[in-house]
Amino acid sequence: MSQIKTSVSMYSLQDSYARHRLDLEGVLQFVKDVGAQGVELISDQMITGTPFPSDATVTRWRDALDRSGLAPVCNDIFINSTIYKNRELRVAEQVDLLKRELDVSKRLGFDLVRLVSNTRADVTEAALPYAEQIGMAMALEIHAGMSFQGGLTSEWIRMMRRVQSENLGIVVDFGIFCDRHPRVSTDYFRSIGVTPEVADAVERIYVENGDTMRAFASGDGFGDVSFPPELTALFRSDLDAEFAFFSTGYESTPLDVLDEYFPYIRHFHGKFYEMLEDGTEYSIDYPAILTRLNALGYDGYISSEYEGNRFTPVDQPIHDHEQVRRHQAMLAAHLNDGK
Amino acid sequence: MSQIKTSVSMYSLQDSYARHRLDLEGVLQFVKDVGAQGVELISDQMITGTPFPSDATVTRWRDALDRSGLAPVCNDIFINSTIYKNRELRVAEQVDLLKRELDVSKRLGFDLVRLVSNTRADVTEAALPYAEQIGMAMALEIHAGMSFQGGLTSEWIRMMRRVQSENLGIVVDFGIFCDRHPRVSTDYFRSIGVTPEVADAVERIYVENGDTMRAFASGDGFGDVSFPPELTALFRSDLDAEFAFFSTGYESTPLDVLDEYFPYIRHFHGKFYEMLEDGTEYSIDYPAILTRLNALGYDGYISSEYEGNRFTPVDQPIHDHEQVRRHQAMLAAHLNDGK
Amino acid sequence: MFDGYVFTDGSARNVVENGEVTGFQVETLITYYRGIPLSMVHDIELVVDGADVPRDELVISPDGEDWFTLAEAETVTTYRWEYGDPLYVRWLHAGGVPAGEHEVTLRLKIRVAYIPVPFGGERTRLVAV
Amino acid sequence: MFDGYVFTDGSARNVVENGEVTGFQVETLITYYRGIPLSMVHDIELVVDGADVPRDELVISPDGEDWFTLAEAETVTTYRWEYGDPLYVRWLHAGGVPAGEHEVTLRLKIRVAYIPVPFGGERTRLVAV
Ligand SMILES: [Mn+2]
Ligand SMILES: [Mn+2]
Repeated sequence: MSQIKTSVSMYSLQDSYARHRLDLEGVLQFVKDVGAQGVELISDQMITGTPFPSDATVTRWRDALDRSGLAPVCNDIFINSTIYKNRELRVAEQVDLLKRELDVSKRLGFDLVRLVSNTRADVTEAALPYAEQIGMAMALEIHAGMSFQGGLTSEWIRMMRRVQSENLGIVVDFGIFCDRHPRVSTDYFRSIGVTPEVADAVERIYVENGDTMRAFASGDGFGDVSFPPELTALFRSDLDAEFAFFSTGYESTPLDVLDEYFPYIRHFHGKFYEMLEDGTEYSIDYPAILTRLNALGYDGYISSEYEGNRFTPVDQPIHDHEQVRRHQAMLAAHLNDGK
Repeated sequence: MSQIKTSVSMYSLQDSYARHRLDLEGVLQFVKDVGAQGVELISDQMITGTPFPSDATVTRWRDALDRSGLAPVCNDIFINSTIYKNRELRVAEQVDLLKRELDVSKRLGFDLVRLVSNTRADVTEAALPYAEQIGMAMALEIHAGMSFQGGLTSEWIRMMRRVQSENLGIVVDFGIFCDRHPRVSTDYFRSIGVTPEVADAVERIYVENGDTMRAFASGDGFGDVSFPPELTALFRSDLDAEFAFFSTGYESTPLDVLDEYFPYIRHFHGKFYEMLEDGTEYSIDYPAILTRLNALGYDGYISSEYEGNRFTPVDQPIHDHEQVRRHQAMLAAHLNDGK
Repeated sequence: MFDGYVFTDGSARNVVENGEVTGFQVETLITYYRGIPLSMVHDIELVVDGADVPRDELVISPDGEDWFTLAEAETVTTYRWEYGDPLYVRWLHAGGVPAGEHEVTLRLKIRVAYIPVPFGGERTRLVAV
Repeated sequence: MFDGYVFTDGSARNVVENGEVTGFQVETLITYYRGIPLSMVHDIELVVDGADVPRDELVISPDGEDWFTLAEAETVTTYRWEYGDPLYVRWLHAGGVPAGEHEVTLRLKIRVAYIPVPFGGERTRLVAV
């Protein structure tokens, strides 16, 4: 019988790592201790010298991974298309960078990479023969604000459907299932001076429309945004517009997309912003999602991906450990919902 | 008993290659046909995609090399320290580029590289452990205009003497033994408009001083040049100064340097500008050099390195084949001089 | 959202080289969640006691050894600013800043993959030198 | 000394794309004896019938497929101009040059390893378009 497994994205522990509360080994030990079976890495974040880490660095990672007993589920990679100020990299250059990322991911023990949203379809397709040759799968992240309706995402998905390769797929980030706008984001923006009426209006528009992405934005993560006049009338500063735009980075997508895309789904980001004391997530209905996934027979991983860290007011402690612990406990409690 | 061997630098056939009179295989066949035992390559010149040629490109080269039966004597490499317009590469960056050049040279079948003049001592020393590890020797070219007295060359030689590695040495270019200023250079510059009195004066100063490098220049290949007033009085254009400076790219160095540096010499560039019909080189006394090398017991290679091609007037045919043929015949005729 | 990583507490100091004060320096962590090539540092501004430091008097270093002007850094793809490591931002200014308390603002902008608009953070601290 | 490699005979032509004349193009071999990254093309000047083509209307390509302005080319280290292969130099100019004979000058400067002074060559041809 199918069984969903849990992992933790090391992204969740970014603040602990940056501020030296945990080193690489400590992060892995923590992930193990909270009960996960697997781990997700961002090689650019915690593997020094990526994409050309020294052999010693790779050995250190693999030894720590072996000791933890965690399965290497996915490595999250980026193509630095903006590496030069004076121009964007051309397709051939991006393909070379992607191949390097596949190489380092392989060296680090992974066979799946998460391509960041807006990765180009043509770049991915050009690197596919190499990925197939070395045995790597590439899965585009379906991220709120840039999900299925986004121009680059939908182009990528058309490519994926046309090519039909075992080495292509998607990683769905649960941020596309935000029934409520994350209040930690609103609170953070209030703390740095967003006009209170703007904060209230954005929260209200989110409720009225399901989300603000559909109300304001293009679905590409940037570009043209059109705010309704009743909102712009309240703007008092650039920060107000920034907050309104930022709210389009969450979506309330019907769970039916899971059925539609199930054959292509390689992995999930269990995005969370705020785990409450009662063991629920403020914005995302995990039991509903898990029930649907069990109905579909999903037997892969869901990674805890904590994004509340960035909404903690400056100089306040970030409770990443407690938040991840609660999130893994919630996943464990509902892992067999609907079975 | 020691036996000097001959090779041809593919540099000599650059015009035939650029204008498609010979392809890669044709160049190797030509080198074989003129009687050389070895070949010297400039990978940047005839190996497409250097320093990352495709496996197919490497295989094509190695197959052609095998078929020719020629020994791969030396690969001439460059560090693109000026790759960016806005800055010169730092030491660590140059070291990385040098390692890449060592890697590609190894793939192409060489165990000796020629470092272009002005390659930094610190860059070379930092790459030395890697060269030792993969079994590559690095030899700095001692080139006229930048030879022993040059600041960067003498710094490199001090490093070489201090470090004492089997993987470090020098390649001496016979352009440092120019008893006469190459008249093909003078004729070329006359053809493009150098003031005839300047041409005559430079030739005369070369004779009077042994060479003009010692009379005018710093020995670094560029930088401060000070022309005597009797010369500058004749200048009518920038071209006159350019020609006078260009004449400092030949040196008349006593052959005694061969004795002094013999333990460090890995290879020679048999530079030539003009092979005469009588089988001698216009500027360089090959029999005297070969006699000295046999006295020293040299048993390595001398590569024919034809530089007259660049002094052929625009749109006139370049007789690289005939010149190389004559040069190899001269080497063969005098190979055992003094034995 | 990454302002908390800008301008590391206690990092401001005058730089002494061979007995001479040659500049003033601060450190910062990256306003992002991963390491990037130095060329993706889009811009840096330093304000000391209300006065903008001229851009061409700023140099940055990911290791405290090799330093680059912001113009040079545009092509520095080979040095990495690692996540969790400081970037050193130095104002080349003979004599540094006078002893005493100063209000110093550091602003940082970086470019990220596929997003055409650079983003970053800023922070002002009162520092005693 | 490398002038003979500048401006390949017979290479000058108007560029037709989708039935429209979109520019004027010439080809050249490298004024050097080895291949270099495109970023080491230091400068290119094109003069048509005595008038300098504005620098920002010139694009270059080592393969005839991917084109770069001279400003962009400053960071193009990943495309190589191979020794013996043409560089395509295109003037983006709707309509190209009128039919007939034109005097065209191409000037090229490249940077080489360890030599701070760029060098190159130039050549003028009368071309019939
Ligand atoms: Mn995610
Ligand atoms: Mn030579």
